[in-house]
This record gives sequence, structure tokens and C-alpha cells, in this order.
Amino acid sequence: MFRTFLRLGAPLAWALHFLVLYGAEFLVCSRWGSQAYAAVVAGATLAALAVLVFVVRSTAAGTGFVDRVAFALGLMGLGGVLATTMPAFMIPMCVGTA
Amino acid sequence: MTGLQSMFAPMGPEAALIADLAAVLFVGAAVVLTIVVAALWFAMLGSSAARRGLAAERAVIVGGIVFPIVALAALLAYGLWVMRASVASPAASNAMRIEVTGEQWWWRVAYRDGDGRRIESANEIRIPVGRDVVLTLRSADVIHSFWVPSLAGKVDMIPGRVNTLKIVAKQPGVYRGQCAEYCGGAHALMALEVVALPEAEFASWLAAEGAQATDAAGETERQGRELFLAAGCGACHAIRGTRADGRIGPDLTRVGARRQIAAATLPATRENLARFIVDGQHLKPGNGMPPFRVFSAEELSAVVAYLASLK
Amino acid sequence: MRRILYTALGLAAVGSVGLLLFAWSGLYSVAASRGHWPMVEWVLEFGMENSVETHAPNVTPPRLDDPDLIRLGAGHFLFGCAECHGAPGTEVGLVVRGMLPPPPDLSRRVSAWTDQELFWIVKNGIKYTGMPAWPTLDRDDEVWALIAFLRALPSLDQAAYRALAYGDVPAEPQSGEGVAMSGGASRALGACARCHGAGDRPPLSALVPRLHGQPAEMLVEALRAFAAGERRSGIMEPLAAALSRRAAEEVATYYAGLAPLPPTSTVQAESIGRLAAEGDAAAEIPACISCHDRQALAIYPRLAAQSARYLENRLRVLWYAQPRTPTQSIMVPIARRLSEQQIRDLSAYFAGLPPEQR
Amino acid sequence: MTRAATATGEYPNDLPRPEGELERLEAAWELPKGWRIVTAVNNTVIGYFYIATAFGFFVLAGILALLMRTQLAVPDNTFLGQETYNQIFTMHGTVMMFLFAVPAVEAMGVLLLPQMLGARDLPFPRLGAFAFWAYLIGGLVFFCTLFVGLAPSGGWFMYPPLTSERFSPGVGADFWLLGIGFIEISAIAGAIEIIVGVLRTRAPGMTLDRMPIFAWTMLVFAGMVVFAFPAVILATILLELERAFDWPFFIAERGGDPLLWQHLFWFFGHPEVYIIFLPAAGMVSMIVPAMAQTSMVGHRLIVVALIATGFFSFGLWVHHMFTTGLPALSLGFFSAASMAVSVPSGLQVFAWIATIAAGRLRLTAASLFVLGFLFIFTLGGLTGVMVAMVPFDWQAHDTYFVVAHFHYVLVGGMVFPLLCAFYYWAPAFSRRPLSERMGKSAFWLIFIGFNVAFFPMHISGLIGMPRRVYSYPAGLGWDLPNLISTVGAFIVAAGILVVLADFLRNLRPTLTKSAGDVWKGGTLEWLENHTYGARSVPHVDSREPLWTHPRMSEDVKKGRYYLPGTMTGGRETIVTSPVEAVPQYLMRLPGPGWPHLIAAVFTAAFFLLLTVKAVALALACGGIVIAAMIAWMWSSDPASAGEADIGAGISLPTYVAGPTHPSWWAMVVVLLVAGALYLSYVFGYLYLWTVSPATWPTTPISMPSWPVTCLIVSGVALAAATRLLGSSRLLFALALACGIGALLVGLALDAWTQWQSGLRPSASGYAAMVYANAVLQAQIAGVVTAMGAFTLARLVAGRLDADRRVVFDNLALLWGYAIGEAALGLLLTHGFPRVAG
Repeated sequence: MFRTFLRLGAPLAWALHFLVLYGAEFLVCSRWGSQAYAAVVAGATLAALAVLVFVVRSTAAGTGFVDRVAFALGLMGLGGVLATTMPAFMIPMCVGTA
Repeated sequence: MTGLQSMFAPMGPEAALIADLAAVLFVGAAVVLTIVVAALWFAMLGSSAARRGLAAERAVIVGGIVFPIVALAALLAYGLWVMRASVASPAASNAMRIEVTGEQWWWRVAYRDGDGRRIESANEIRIPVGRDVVLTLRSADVIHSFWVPSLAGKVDMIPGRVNTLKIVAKQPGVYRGQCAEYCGGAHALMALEVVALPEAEFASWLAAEGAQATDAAGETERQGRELFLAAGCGACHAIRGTRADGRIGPDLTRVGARRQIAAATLPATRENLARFIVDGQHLKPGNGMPPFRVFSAEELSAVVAYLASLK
Repeated sequence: MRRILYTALGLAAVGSVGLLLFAWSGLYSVAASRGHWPMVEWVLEFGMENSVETHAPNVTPPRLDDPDLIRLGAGHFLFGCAECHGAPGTEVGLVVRGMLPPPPDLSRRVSAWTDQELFWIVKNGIKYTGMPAWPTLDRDDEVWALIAFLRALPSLDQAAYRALAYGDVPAEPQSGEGVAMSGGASRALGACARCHGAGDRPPLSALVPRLHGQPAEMLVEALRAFAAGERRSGIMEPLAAALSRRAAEEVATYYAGLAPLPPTSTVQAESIGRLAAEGDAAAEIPACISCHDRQALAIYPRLAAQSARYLENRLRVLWYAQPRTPTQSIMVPIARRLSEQQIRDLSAYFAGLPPEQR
Repeated sequence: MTRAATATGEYPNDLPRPEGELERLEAAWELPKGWRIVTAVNNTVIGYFYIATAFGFFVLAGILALLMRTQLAVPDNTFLGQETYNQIFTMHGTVMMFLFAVPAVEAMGVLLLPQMLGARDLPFPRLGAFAFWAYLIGGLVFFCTLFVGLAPSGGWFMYPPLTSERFSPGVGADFWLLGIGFIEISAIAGAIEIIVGVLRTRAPGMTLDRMPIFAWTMLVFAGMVVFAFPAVILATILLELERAFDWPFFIAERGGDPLLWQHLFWFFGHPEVYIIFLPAAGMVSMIVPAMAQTSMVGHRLIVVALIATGFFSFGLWVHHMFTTGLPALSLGFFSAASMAVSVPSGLQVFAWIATIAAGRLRLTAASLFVLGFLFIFTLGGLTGVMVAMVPFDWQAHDTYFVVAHFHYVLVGGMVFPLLCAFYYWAPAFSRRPLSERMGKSAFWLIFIGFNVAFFPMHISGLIGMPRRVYSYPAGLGWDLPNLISTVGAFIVAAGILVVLADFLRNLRPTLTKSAGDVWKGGTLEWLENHTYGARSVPHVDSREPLWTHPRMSEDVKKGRYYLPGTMTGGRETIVTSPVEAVPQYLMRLPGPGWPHLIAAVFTAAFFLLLTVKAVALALACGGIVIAAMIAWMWSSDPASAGEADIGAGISLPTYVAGPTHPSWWAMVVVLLVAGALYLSYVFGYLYLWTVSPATWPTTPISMPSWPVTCLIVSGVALAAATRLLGSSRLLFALALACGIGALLVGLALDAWTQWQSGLRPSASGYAAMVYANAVLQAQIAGVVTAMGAFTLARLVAGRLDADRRVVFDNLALLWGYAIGEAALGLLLTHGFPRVAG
């Protein structure tokens, strides 16, 4: 079970991170404002990065096909999470959510 | 490559920013396409050294991963910057506010004059040059999309939602736009014109626009007005100053002054007015106005004369 | 397997050629005077009965004991059916007796059919018998009126029948000159007043419009549209077609000159009054009164004090109509925007409106 | 694996093979004769039908495109009327997406996968056949609505409120909703078959690492279908409920929201593009190495790219909604994800170029199509990056620029590879290869015509021409680009005609004497191909076994490898473990039959009759479907036939239960589908709350204590039944009946309580969502009940016991899921209003 998770962990972490950032924008912004939303973004991103780094580290040494694929997916996931987070730095938060 | 309705003829700041972005994108795309085609060429017909280089997994990683990531990250940053410039700058305090409501298949337009009184019009939006104009976009039925490429990108009009769009016209002129979201039947025939006027001209126009309809001048016009009222036109159309106060179709108080009719798809000539009254379902199938074949030829021209006199 | 197939195909081919030869020989007599061979008669009848049974629509009929429906049906029966089928107190005409098959006496035969079967026969007619189809296929409501009458027919005596079919119009001319100049009973057949009433008499049936005080132009246009087949009605089309242009204008002027009848109901709901007077912009329903009050064009009908049942029925007919006349072109799209509830409420509202108000 | 076949010459089975072995194998796999061929279930036969049907729909939808291009050739044209044009563009999009693209790639999977993986057939042949027939009949009827003017005209994206009862009265929209919803279900059935087929029926030794790229793409494809299609199925259910019963999911005045549809539709619609593209890319990844005679460079990178694409593509859906006025930052997230997804695609492009550089590309017709694909797809990808830039999209969205973009992506990315695949794989399934000469002329016509038709659309879009317009005025500069596009469209049509002519002249489908390995391909589909696949199932120890073992074809044909005959006398295939492909089980497969065909015909009839509101007839058809399905399933799950020796001393059981059995995997995939559907619903519920929280109740209704009790009882009964199966038949039956009864009672009680509280579904978006939950729960509970009854019948008939228990295992999975979903439903509909209120 844990191995299976490890193998698909990277894309799943990306998907969850993406969903949290997108979903929270409406919910958090309309109730608690942009500060709280910024905290959510930061927290979710750190958590996702932690998972991804863990996946990458624990599969880096593997030689089997599945491990190598999981490793590469981990790197892709890292790229994906960073790309997703980029707009949060550039676009003002909570604009147009009223 | 400019037309009446082209994103390559930017006349407003947002459209200009997007046109610049487009130029960067086109050049970039041309470069990348050239690289790919060249790589393909060398892969098939190049020297063996070139082919060995291309065949290495490293080439795949550099060309297929590293290069796209770098290029796309830069592009994304640029795109986000343009977006920020469009959405994050508040409208000026003297901004003009105009309500535009999409209906199947025309545009209801409402201005507010100095006293906050609502002045309704249709299918032709007049704006002052150089001033921020904030459009409040709504829909009365299905989803429409407001799009005047020379001024800005499009924004949808969605039932139950209110969207806004800020536009500024840099110079006087007529900018054509068109509904960009498929809205059923005559979607193709739902256009509009934005007429940008110098500030002073706009002010006097708005003052005139808010007044009551001009009175029927001659005998024919008077007869036309009576026919207009007796035939029930006023149940759907309003002409301020008469008992025609319908809210279903476009307000006709200044119909004679408009450049076009039928949502900017027909020049506002008397022939076209007459054709639309009698045969509107043929000119614009499915539109809400039934054909009024109840008039004799003279009666019809009297009605048209009256409408044309409403300037 | 294959042999059986070929044999069957061969037999079928021989059979059809044989039939064709027989028809070509002309030996078969089509004379109506001789009657059918018993075998042929049985086959035809058997086929007809089963055909009707199969085609009869699976619909629920309206209430057939509705007096308004029966009276409307009676009016048409006199004009369209009695000539061949006879009626209480009237024998079948001599000419008709030579038909093959002879038209049945309806007071005895209708009980053999279900409502739906009768409806189908009256609407579509029957091949090879002389029974015609309803003049238009668009007016099921009228066909049901006739069915209602047919259900009532077996229990009618001559007096009751006459009261239904003629109303206050005398069934026969009163003077010898009248008979000499216009030909017996036939003149009364086309009398508008049989159904629409006249003077201060309202129509016999609430399903028939009140013409009293309507603009003459509207009435002439309606008769023209009926005659031209643009406005569909199995009852009115043949009658209007028989009128000359002048006669139509005369009768229109006559009715236009009558005083409007008083309102038929007193129901006046506030909200529905607003719909009639202001319309509903969100639902794209224009105000009714902008075309139907006294200031409107004379080609538009006035609705105040009109019968509510007529208005309801008319709006429903318009809902399904293919617009052909200028006024239908305007009204059909509007009628289609009305809900069933609005149709009922608006009809009641106008029926209760005193004519002098609008 | 003691005696794995290697180059040293040791084989699993010895020669000569016993007398009559081949004859028995052939007899077991014999095809029905004459017109009874319609009862056939072999993947090859169904695959032919499937591809031919899909290509037929391609041609039909292409004709619609020509009609549209004729109309748009000149301004103010009156060739087609407004309503006709609107119907035609709606049908063109719908047919191309739902009746051509997805079925075509699924068909390629059905035809190629067993051959490529060394299986005798797919694991559920009748399910595959059912999916095909349902698609054929449903698709044909749907297309024919065009001829009677009943076709939908709301666009293939069917946005409400335009498609609501108010703005689209008439049955056109219902045909779309029920017809397409039903074809989606057929696509999901195919996807289940493909997932289990790829994971469990590979040849011994074909580990994931050695699995052909095409199989990888089909696996990702099927996985995406499983998660993407339920969203649109839910959307169609909701819209049909709104149209038929006035439940206001999308009506803004009553607390619905038109954008809910867009979210659900594009959550399916964007992955859909990759669902179509990935298998096509997989075909290219098979053809390029064969044509260049070298292994794929970056094989693993491509696998990673495929998986990454599968995931990233679910994060793009809002990029179809950039102009709807969503918050800017949200748009930014989706813009970023849209950029991220182009990395894996770029990676594949460079991997193909590298492979071409590594070998020597023979310039065959197939190669030309690959090159055309690379050019067109790259250009489409680049314009894709452009429209992923939010501000640029504000201008380009819903214009001809987008029309140009996605035709470059879809025609470039899918039609070119498909034509390429026809030219490449025809010799494996036809007596004659297709003509190279005609193929090349077709390529040049299609390639040139395509660019002539679609390149000018970039320009006409940017100079202001919106999509979906049936006419345009002169004088806006659109005249010339449109005329050129129309000319191009007819050139493409000429190219397609050449392809069709080539099919007529040279395509001679066969399962006995195919032209064979004319390209010297390295994968197993180039073994000699029969109704039963290859004579024996090879042991695979590399990615291109036919290159590693040049004599493999001969040896396979002689029967030297695994399973050279039939062990049980019927059809069978080897089931292997999902990662390492170790043989585990010899699965017996059903042969031809009528029930699945009857079930398909009447399922189609059921949906189509519902559309025209012939409810009684529809229900009658539904009854026939159930009867046919029972007849179909009754003969499944045969009792054990003992152990079977497939060679190399490997003895496989002929009966297994639990996770080893492929149907357990299929059921798990079904649960994933159901779960995805329900999660889409949960999203919809929460989404409507964010839009109009005012319609949510301030005083929630009473706690659902009785429904919860019922669910607990049901769960206990499930656990009891699982134990009792081995011991007491009577108690088992009792537990089963009570447990399922409790589930039904619980759900009914909950719905009844809501109704008693005065809540009516047409009142608000909230109310509609509450009852939509009941509808979804009832669906699952209905299936559980039917399966429960079936299980009891098997028990009574003596076809279910402690060992022969697959039927119950599958029921238990679904039953457990149903309890879980019901519990989640209670938590949502009762808990959420309390938390939010």
C-alpha cells in the first residue's frame, strides 16, 4: 500500500496541492481575507514540496523500472507544484472573489 | 492586417498589451517551430555526428524538458504580468459606468446621467475618448460574451452573475464588436458598435440622449406614430415621451440616430427598417419580434418615417 | 431453405401478374348500383373496422357531456353531416341513397365505436366510402365537439335536435316567397346566428366567439382568412368559402354595429390584470391590451367580455398553429410564451372586463 | 519461471506437438459463420467492426464539415439556413469527439492490445462486444436525428441555459444528453476491459518495463476515461433532470448556476483531448522505432511523460473558462498548469526526433504521416501555449483562432497518427498491405489541404471572426481567409477519398493469411495472427522480442512457447501478475453468443425511447436488457477444471477468487468510476453552496438516526455474509437479503424524511442537489439489489459455494462501496448544512 502510494505520490501531491490552492481561493478569501489565503498557499505548498522531496529521495537510489519512473514523476511533480505556485506571487490575492 | 474588428488594431491599453504579447508569442512560436523542423531535418538527413548528438537521451532532456521549462516559465511570468496590469489596476474615479445586458440577440445598453437617471439604448455604445469606462455585463437569458477586439479582450455575460470590463478608447472612432459565446439561433447576427467621441461631444450627446423623444414633425410622422401605438409596438418597445413603454425589445427613443439596426447587422436605412418590421424573421431568424404584415404600404412608410425621425 | 425462398418468390410474382391481368381485363364491375360480392363486402368491412381500431389515437378525450361542446358539434352536424347521415326528424336525401356503401344512420351506429375510434373516423374520413375527412387536420378540438354531439345524438328527438342545431334561427323560411327565392331549409344552414347569436342574443355555445361590436375590418379579415384556408377551422372554412366578398362585408358591418354583450364572469385578479396591462418583460410577454383595446388597429379583435372558454381555446389553438395570416404571425409567438395557467387566467380576466373599459 | 525461454534454445514446450492440438485450438476459437458473425466476440472481429464504424462516423462528420465550409466560403451565404447550420456544427463536434475520436482509439486498443501483449483475447470479450454494439446502434440513431431535424443545436459543449428546457424545447437536447451519456457508458465499459487487459493479460515475462508504449498509452487513456467521463455523465444526468423535472441545477434565479455545467463539462472535456491524443502518440511511438529500425530513445522518459500528462491534464479545465470572470488568481493557476502539461508533450516530440536520428527512417507512407503529424502537432501545441496565456486567450477565445488551434492538435495529433496506423498495421490484419503509392498521394493531399484549410483560420480568428457563426458580413477582411479555408477543406476531402479507395482496393481483412511483418517490427503483434492470436504465447524478455529473438515467429508458430493448445477445450488466456507478469491463472473466456448483442440493442433502445418519452416501451426494453444480461452472466464463472500445464513446468489453476481474479480488478475499476461520479456530485453540491449559500437551510432537518442504523445493519450483514458463505447456505442467504434490504430501507427512509420536511426538488439548487444524491444512491443500490438477486439465484442453483465465489466477491465489493457512498451522502446532506449554516 505504502509502495503504491510512493509510486503515484508525486502526481497525487501535485493534484491535491492544485485543488487546495484553487478551492481555497473562494472559500478562504470570502471569509477570512487574503492574509489567511496566503497562509493556506504557503502551507499547502510546503506540505506538497515535503511530500515530493520525500518521494524523490526515497526513489533516487532505486534501480527498478517502477522506482525510476516514480523518481522522474517526483521531479515532474516538483516542477508542477512550483509552476502552480508562481501565479500566487504575481497576481494579487482575493481579487474578484467578492 | 487590420479590420474593423481586429485584435491587431489596438485602440485601448488592454488591447495594446495583448497585441504586444501576441507579437512575442508569434515570434517565439516561429523560432520553436523552426528548431523542431530543423532538428527533424538533421535527424533524417544530417551528418552522422549531428545525428549521434540528436539521438542521445541528453538531447531529449535538453530539448524536451529543460528548454520548454525555461521558455514556458518566462512566458508564464510575462503573461501573468500582463494579466496583473489588466485586472489589478482600479478604474479612475471619474470613470463612466455603462450597463450592458446581453439578450437573444441584441444588447441592452443603459447609461446614467448626472442625476443618476437611467437612460436606455441598444446595440450602440457611445463612450468618451480617454476616460475609463467600466462596463457592467449581465445576461437576460443565455450566456453571451462581450467582445470589442480593438478595445479589450472578451468577457462573458452569464445569467445570475455580474462581470465588469474596463475599457478606454485612445482615439475617436467606431469599433465593431460581436457576441463571442454561442447563444443559439442568430448568434452570428449579434454585433454592436462602440462609438468613441471626444469628451465635449460626448457630454452634449449624453444630454440629448437623456431627453424625451423628438416630437413627430410632419403629418406622415404623426400618422406613423399613431400607427406605431395602435399596432401594439409599444408593448415591447419604449419611446420616451409617448405611451410606448415596453421593456421587451430595444428602446427606440433615438432609433433614427443609430448607425445600424438589428444589433449592428444592417445599416439603418428606411428600406432596412421597413424590411425588419415586415420580415424581421427572415433577416434574423428566431428573434423575438413577430413580423408585422398588418400595415399597408403607405402605413408602413409612415411608421418608418416616424422611426427615422427619432433622432 | 433456399428452395422455399425461391418458391415463395415465384408464387408471389405469378400472383401479382395474375392480379394485374385481372384488373386490365376490366371484368370487375365498379358499379355502385350492384352492391359488393358478399366476400368482398366482408373483407372491406373487416379491414375497415380493424384499420380504425389500429389507428385510433391513444388520447384522453375531453369531457364529452359538456353542453358547450355538444352545441358547437350540433351546429356543424347540421351543415356538414345531416345531408348524408340524416338527423332526428329528417330522412336521408334521395341522392344519397344511391351511395355504396349507404351512409349509416348515426344514432344507431355510433355506439359500436369508442370515442377515440369515432374521433379518428371523423377526423380522417374513410377510403372507398364517400366519408370525407375533416376539412382541416389542425383542429382536433372541433372534431371532439362533433364527437360530443354524436354521443348525445341517440337521445335526441326532433325538437331537441332543432333547438341545438338551429338555435333561434327558424329552421325553414316562413313564407312561400322565402321558399321560392332561397330554396327551402338550405338557407338556414349558413346562418351565422345559428352559432354566433345575433341582436342581443349571445352565441349558443361558450366555445363560439361573440362577434357583437367587434371591428368590421377584423371580421372581414377573419372570413377572408377562413375562406382562403389560412385560418384553420373545419367548421368555419366551408361556411366562409361560400360567402361572397360583399356578403362578408355586409355581415361584418352587421355584427360590428351590434352593442357589445355584457361580461360573462366577474373574476378579476389583480396580478393577472397587471400581466394583461403591462406584460412581463422577463418572460417576453407583451401587454395584451396594447393590441386588444379600443385604440388598437381595427384588424385586431377586442377581447373585453369575450367568452372565457373561447379565448382559452383560441390561445391553445394558436399555440400549435402554423402562423399564416398577418395577425396570426404576431400572436402565435406570443401565445407560445404563455403558460397554461396564464392562458386560463387571462381568458377569465378578459371575459370579466366590461367592454366599455377597454 | 524455472525454464524461461532464452536465446540458448530452451523452450517451455517440446516439439513435436501432439496430434490434433492445433485443430482443437482452432475449433475452440472458431468464428461464427455467415451473418452470425455479429455474435462473434473475438477482439479482432470486434476490433474491425469498431474501427470501421468509427471511421464511418469520421467520414460522416467530415461531410458535415464540408457543408459548413461551403456555407462559409463567401460572406452572407444562404446555402444553409441558420438552424440547419447550428445543428450541423453541433453534430460535427459531437460526432467527431464522441462517435469518432474516442471510439477510434478505443477500437485500436481492442484490435491491437491482445496481439501486442501476447494474449489470446481481452479478458471480457462479451463486454467489449456489448460496448461496440451499443455504440454502433446508439451512434447511428443519434446521427440520423439530423435528417429529421431533431438534432441538437446547442453546440457540442451544450452550455445551459441555452440547452435548458426554456431555451431549447424539443427533443434535440435530450437526444444529446441521453444518447451521448449512453455512449460514454459504452466507452467506460471499453476502458475497464482495457485496464484489466493491459495489467493482467500480458505475456509471461512482459514486465511493465518491457511493455510496449502503446499499451502504456492505452492504460493511461483508460485510467483517464475512468476519472474524466463520470464528470460529464453526472453533468448530463443533472441537465436531463433539470429538463425533464425542472430541478434547477443550472438556473440562476433558483440558486443554480450555469457555470456548474462548464466546470463539470470541462473537467471531462480537457482531459478528453489527451484521452484522444495519448493513444495516438502511443501508436507513433510504435511506428517510429519500426520505421527507423531502432529502439525508442528515452522509453522510460516517455512513460513518465504519459503518466504526467494523465495527471496534469486534469488541472486544465478552467482554461476553457478564462473569459467567464473567475478570480484572476484562479486563472493564473490554470494558466500555469496548462503550461506544465506542454512539457511532457514536448518531451515526446524530441524523443521521436531522437529515435529518427538514432536509426534510418524509411520514407514509407506511414513515415510521411508521422512527419506530417510532428509538424502539425508541434504547431498546434505552440498555439496551445498561446491560448494558455490568459490575456491572449481573452482575445482568441471562441474565435477561429481556437478552431485552428484545436484542429491542429486533434487532426494533427490524432487523425494523422490514425491514418499512419492504418498504413502501418494493415499488413497484420489484411491479406494485402495498403498501397504505398496511394498512401503517399493521400498524405500530400491531406497534409497540404489541412494546412490550406486551417492555417488561415488563425488569421481570420485574430481579425475578429467568432466561432459558431453561420454567416458573416462582407468587408471585415474575413472573406479571403474563409474562401481559402474552404478550398483546403475540399483538398482534405480528396485525400480522404484516396484513403477510402485504397481501403476498397487493398484492404482484405483476414484472420488466417495476413500479409505479415512487412516492416520488420519488433513487437508481438507481428507474430502470425489467428482467431486465437498467436499459436503459443511467447516468453518476453525485452522490449522488442522479435528483434531480440529473430526465430521467435517460427517458434511461436510451431507451438514451442506457452499454452500451445487449449487445456480445457475452450477459449482461454493466461492471466499474469500486474507488474512482473508472472503467470497466475488460466482464465477461460466465453465464445460467441446472442445475449450480449440483445442486451446492447435493447439498452440503446431503452435510452432512445426514453428520449422521445415513450416510457412504457422503454421500460419493456429495460426488462429485456435485464433478462439478456442474466442470460449472459449465468454462464460466466464456470467451476474449476483443475490445474492446467501451460509449459515450462508451470501449472496454473483454472479457478481463482479474490484479487487474483481479473473480474475483481474490473469491479475495483467500476468502483473508481462510481467514486469519481460521486465525487463530481460532491463538488457540484459544494460548488452550488459557494454560489448561492442563501438557498441552504438555516434549520437543518432532524438527524438521520434511522438511516444510519440501517447502514450499520447492512454493514454487519455484509461482514456476516462474507463469513457465512462457507458454512450455512440458509444463513448466508438471510444475511444477504436482510443486508441489502436494510440498505434500500435506509436510503428510502432518508429520501422520505427530506420529502416529509416539505423540501421539493424544483424549489432551489440546494433542494435539487439533495434529491440528486438520492438519485445517485438509488442507482448504486439498484445495481446491488440486482446483483444480490443474481447471487441468490446462483446459490440456489448450486453455482455458488465457499470456493466458487467470484460472483459474491464482486457483489461484496460493490455492496461495501454502496454503504460507504450512502454514508458519505448522509454526511454531506445532513452534516454540511449544520457546519455551514
